[in-house]
Amino acid sequence: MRHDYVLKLLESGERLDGRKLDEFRDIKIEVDTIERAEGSARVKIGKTDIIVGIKMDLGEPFPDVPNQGMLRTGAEFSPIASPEFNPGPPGEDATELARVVDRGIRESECIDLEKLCLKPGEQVWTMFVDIHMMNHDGNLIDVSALAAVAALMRTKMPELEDGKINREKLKEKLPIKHIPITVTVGKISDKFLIDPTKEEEQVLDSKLMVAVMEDGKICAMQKSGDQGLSEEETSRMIDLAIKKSKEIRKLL
Amino acid sequence: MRHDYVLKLLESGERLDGRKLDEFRDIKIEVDTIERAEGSARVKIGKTDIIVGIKMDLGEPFPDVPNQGMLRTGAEFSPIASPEFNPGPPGEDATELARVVDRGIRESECIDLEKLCLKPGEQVWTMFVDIHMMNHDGNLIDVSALAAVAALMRTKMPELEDGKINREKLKEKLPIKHIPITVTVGKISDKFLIDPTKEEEQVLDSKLMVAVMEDGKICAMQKSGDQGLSEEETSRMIDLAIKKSKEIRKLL
Amino acid sequence: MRHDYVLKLLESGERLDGRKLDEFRDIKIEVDTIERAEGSARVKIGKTDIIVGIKMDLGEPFPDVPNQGMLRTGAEFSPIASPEFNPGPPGEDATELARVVDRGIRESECIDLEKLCLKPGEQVWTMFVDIHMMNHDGNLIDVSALAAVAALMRTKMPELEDGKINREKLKEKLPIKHIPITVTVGKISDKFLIDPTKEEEQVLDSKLMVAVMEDGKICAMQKSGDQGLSEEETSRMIDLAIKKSKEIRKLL
Amino acid sequence: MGMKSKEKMIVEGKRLDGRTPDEIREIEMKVGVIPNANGSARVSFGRTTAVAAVYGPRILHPRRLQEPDTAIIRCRYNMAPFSVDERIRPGSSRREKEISKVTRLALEPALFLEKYPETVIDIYIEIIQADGSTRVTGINAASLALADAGAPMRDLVVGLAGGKLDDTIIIDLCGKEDNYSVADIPIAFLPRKNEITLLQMDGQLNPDEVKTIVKNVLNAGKKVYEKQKEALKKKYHK
Amino acid sequence: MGMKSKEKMIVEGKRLDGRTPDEIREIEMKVGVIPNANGSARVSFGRTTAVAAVYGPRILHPRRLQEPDTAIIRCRYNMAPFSVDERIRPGSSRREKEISKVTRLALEPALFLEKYPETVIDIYIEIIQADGSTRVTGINAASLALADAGAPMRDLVVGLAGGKLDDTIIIDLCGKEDNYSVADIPIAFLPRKNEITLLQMDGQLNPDEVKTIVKNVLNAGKKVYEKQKEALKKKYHK
Amino acid sequence: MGMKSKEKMIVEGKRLDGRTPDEIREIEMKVGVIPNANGSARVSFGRTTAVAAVYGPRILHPRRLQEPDTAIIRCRYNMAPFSVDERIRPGSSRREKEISKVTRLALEPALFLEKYPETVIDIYIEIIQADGSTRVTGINAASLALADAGAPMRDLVVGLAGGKLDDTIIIDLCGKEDNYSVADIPIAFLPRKNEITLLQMDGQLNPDEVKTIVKNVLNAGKKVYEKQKEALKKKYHK
Repeated sequence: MRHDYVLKLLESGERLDGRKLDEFRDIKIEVDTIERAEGSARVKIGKTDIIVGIKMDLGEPFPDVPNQGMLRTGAEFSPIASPEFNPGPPGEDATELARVVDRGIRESECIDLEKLCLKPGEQVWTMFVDIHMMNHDGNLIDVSALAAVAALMRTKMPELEDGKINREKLKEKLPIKHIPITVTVGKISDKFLIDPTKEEEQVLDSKLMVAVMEDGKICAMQKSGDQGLSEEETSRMIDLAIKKSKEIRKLL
Repeated sequence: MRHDYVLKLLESGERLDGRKLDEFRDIKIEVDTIERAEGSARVKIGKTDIIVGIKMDLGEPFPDVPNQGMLRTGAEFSPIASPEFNPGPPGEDATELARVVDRGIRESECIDLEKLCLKPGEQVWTMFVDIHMMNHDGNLIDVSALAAVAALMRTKMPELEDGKINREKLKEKLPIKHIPITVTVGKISDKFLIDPTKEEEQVLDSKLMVAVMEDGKICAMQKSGDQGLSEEETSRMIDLAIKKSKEIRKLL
Repeated sequence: MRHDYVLKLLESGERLDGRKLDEFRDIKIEVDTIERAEGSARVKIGKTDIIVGIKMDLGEPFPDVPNQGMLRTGAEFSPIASPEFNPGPPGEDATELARVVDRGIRESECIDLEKLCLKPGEQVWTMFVDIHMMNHDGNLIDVSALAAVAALMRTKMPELEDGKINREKLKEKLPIKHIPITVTVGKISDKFLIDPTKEEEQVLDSKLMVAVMEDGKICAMQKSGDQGLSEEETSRMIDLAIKKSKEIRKLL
Repeated sequence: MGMKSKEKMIVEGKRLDGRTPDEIREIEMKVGVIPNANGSARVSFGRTTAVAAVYGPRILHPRRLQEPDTAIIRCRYNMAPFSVDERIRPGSSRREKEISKVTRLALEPALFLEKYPETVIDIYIEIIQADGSTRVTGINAASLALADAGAPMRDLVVGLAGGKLDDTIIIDLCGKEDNYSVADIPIAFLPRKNEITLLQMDGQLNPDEVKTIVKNVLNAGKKVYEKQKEALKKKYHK
Repeated sequence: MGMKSKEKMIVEGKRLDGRTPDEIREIEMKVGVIPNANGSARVSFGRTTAVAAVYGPRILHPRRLQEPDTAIIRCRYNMAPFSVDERIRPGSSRREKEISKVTRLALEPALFLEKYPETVIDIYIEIIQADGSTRVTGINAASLALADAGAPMRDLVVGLAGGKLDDTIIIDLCGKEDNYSVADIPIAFLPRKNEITLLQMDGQLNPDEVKTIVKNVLNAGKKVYEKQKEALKKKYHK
Repeated sequence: MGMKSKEKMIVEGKRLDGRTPDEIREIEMKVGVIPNANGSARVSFGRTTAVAAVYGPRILHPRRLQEPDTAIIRCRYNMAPFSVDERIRPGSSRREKEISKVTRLALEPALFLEKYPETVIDIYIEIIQADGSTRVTGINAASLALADAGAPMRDLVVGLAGGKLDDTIIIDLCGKEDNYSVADIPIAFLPRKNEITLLQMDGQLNPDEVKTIVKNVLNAGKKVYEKQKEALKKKYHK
């Protein structure tokens, strides 16, 4: 019943919470929420609430890029965040979330990985980006991606003393080159909308996640949902995502 | 019904597909099917269809044999191959298959492992023999063992450049010393048969897998099935396996 | 019915097997039961029967204690020991058992870990204490802890030859400094008892495990059971545990 | 992506393997390759080979997972251990999990799932050999396997990747091109109505480039569609 | 424990962070922090922060796990990967498994579980940031989350650790104090009747010291109890 | 196997431990060693010790795994972590999985499983100490445990290994002999009808040698059979 009502509203261009179709819910960005992490941010968009913490560690580089630091992004659908989530290893959706956020950071060349090399082929910095969900009310990818970028921007690298990490001394910031902003556009019938709630997500036909750079270039995309898109719809969704990414960018 | 019919036929010495009891189905051996592997072979016996791919890598030797290369054989009952197979880690039967094929290769001293030592105690070649099932219609062990040997015979070792593997340059062949051929003999009532189909396997009393070397020596055996064998039956099954192994050997 | 009967008996200060509330069942300690282990003991208290085996190996120390040997305690609720146990990775109870036994050994400073350092920061001895259950009839923690200590007291370290372990030559004993004895006190209504059988454990309100050193100091505690304890009850249970630990200590 | 080549990858309009920018590698497609399956196919684009098998529809157990008004699709994309240079350890990686999901979503819009309530249709894709564009090759194989199984379908599903290499828009990236490309866009679509059911992107492109690549892939995909139909015809006319 | 400090940890009656031996760190408590949960709370003791959520009572599946005369409690204590210096790999460690069990046993005596037969109540505790005393902080958060969920309770459950540092009995150990303490005793109890529901100990103490610490914690815990009641009041009076 | 000894392993007709080629190590067998089990036994051949317990027949859950006309056997062969030189990590290795399977097949022909439809009989074998011939020692223990449990049996199952060391045919290989042997043939059989139910081989032998070893093992196994019967008698006559 509720499902049908939400559907009908959206088809007529309205939303349960009174927003316009292309309007975000309230966005709150808190940084340095986790003092013990090298970087952290908590982002709330509406009732969706996500913390990202960054830990820096030393590691051996991948053999094919011996002079680059490493990025490892993890996401858990923590069971505190939603009655549908269960404890256990990440499922398909949590894996996709982590990989899509990772892709936005990686493909935008957000971090100058070459500056994170300590000894080529032997030792580089590894950044662990961990996405921790506090409450799930839709649009997990946009919120997670925003929290990840906000946390990376605040991350300070611990000092090395005799080759060992001293986390009580954090000094230099991470070498940030670019800032990707991810906006997911949903489609229902002939309408496009952004920032869907969990209820709205259940009635969408399809979604397109678009990660956008400062200069308007796209650096990652991911279609989702169980209906197809026409070429023209795809174009319009990309354009809307780019436009809305500029609004979000101002908040950082 | 079908089950009873297959059973009755076999007890009277006949087979559903018209073969004699000691006759193999059509055998097709294709080599170098996987260009990206260092060695590969695809063997079809009847409708059973198996690919084996060989990958060469560097590793640290086992402490008790510091001057020998390593052999690692894996088998997955891929769910594409049969409606009874499910995704997931290898079960009892897949584990047994991998270990029995491994044993045939290892005990026959098929490969001169000492020639695969690069630096005693520190670095040796590791051969990964992966058995990949395409279609299961019985007699998985014989088909897998044949594909493994055919693939090893064609395997070329990648060159080492500055201690790193260059897989674009494959030159030297693996040092092959012996070729084991595995023949499984099935028993039903007082009849012996070879190369059973999946349907036939379901009605067999027991099976004896025998791996045979060029000179007629036996290098591995494994009894299977839920009925016992007398000493005399065992002898006859060994003799039949040795005899049939000679036919197969000619195909390599 | 049986459950209610056991309960009523205990509430009136009696036990099914005629023991007094503060009386242990028969205790048998057998040492060196596993010739191939570096140390071993089998302890039976009543029908509870547990083997602990000690294996010594080389390892890299933890970075925060670079000059100390390592202790690793594992417990499996082996399915041979009870109809309720199933094969599989250790559950909550087996994990707790291992950790509580480990804590008693560790916190009492039972072993002089600094004497097990071979090269600070690089190589130390690791002791694997494995608790193997043969039959479960209650009081698993006390029996396991006793077997662990008895096994450690008999453990001989293998000789090192060219940096490699030679297990055929066992000479020096482990450097034992202290001997913790663990006694678990159960409570039901206003009664305290020790060494409960499996049947008795099912009707207990709560339990307090106390590990006691030679000088009467306490080195570990763990409350269990689904009822609370008053401050005064806690005191009395601690006192009883200390008193009974002296009896057990004489058996070693 | 991420790796930069010191040399040009496209010289005088020709790619490493001699192809023009809008040229697809040699395609081989065959249906009915796995006798045990309800439907199956093998598809190669150059050295990339995928085999797909469909089992079902069959009753789903345990029952509480059944849907009363539709069939459920389960999809597994798996790389054979020997399909690439460095042997892959068995067991689903995070990459394989993600591709399994997007592949399922790429195929579902083509199927009339409501015809088989309470059942499951299992789609297994094995990448036997990998040289770029593996997920779209897998989708082509799965599309044919579904058709071979007689599943009622709105249309076949065509998979094809586009991208940008040096300054050139190309299609059907091979492994090396994938490594050194500026961007890679794997796409799946139902050709009859040009409905896009899979769209991913890695790399950096301005929006017009993205749109051009999408258009190019939809066009070039028609050839893949013809190959699929041919392969199905061959099955019935031999 | 086990590590020995070369320096005194308590100098002139003051601890590292300036506290007196019987002083608790700054406490923050808030209920209703997770909109999706039936009850939730966030609790901080200094830099240690726990968030707890309660889901349920809800019918337990599969049915053979149901108890005909009582609800079942499931409890998961989990450390966020970024909560400590060295990143924690996801997945339950042995330590987390043990703490999940003792936490469940610490909470059960406070609940009238027989009111919800055949159901399960899930309690999830996340340690967002760790600086000592995490298990008792988690218990405080879980206690508030249960009350926030409207679970019928005999009393709230208060968690607080006591211990010995140098020669001094202290309460509410922070991370560094935990590392260098002579002994650490985490305790949980129902304050109305002073019923102890969690009691663990690491270190070396004579019995009188143990008894003193237990007494001190039960006393000091009253302040934590007041804070819990305040946090619950705030929920209804704002 | 695979390892070559520089020295002779058999000198003047005597093996390392002083045995003659056809001599079995000291055998100890005892039934009823695990009070909780429906049946149990401990068997030692020299320093190799196996303990087996049988639980069941008991109703199998979940129901869809039940067989309407027969009991199901589940068998787990497990090595204790301290049973060998290098500590074994808990969890089934591939070797243990294979041995669990062949052990089950070795025992099944002795049982009248059709007497207990819809049930499961669990056989757990623990190798407490390992010095060669562990799987056959485990089979002897399981055979006694089944008899001790009162399972209706056609016959007991006897396990014994044969092999070739230097140029000599031997039986009951200890650990070191196993490592340096030319070949090793573990066998299980029902002695009354000489029915072979387990037969494996590692190493290199010509067919006549194989047949000789099988014959020798069936003969020498009669002594093991007598020991089993004695152990069972002792249970009832003490």
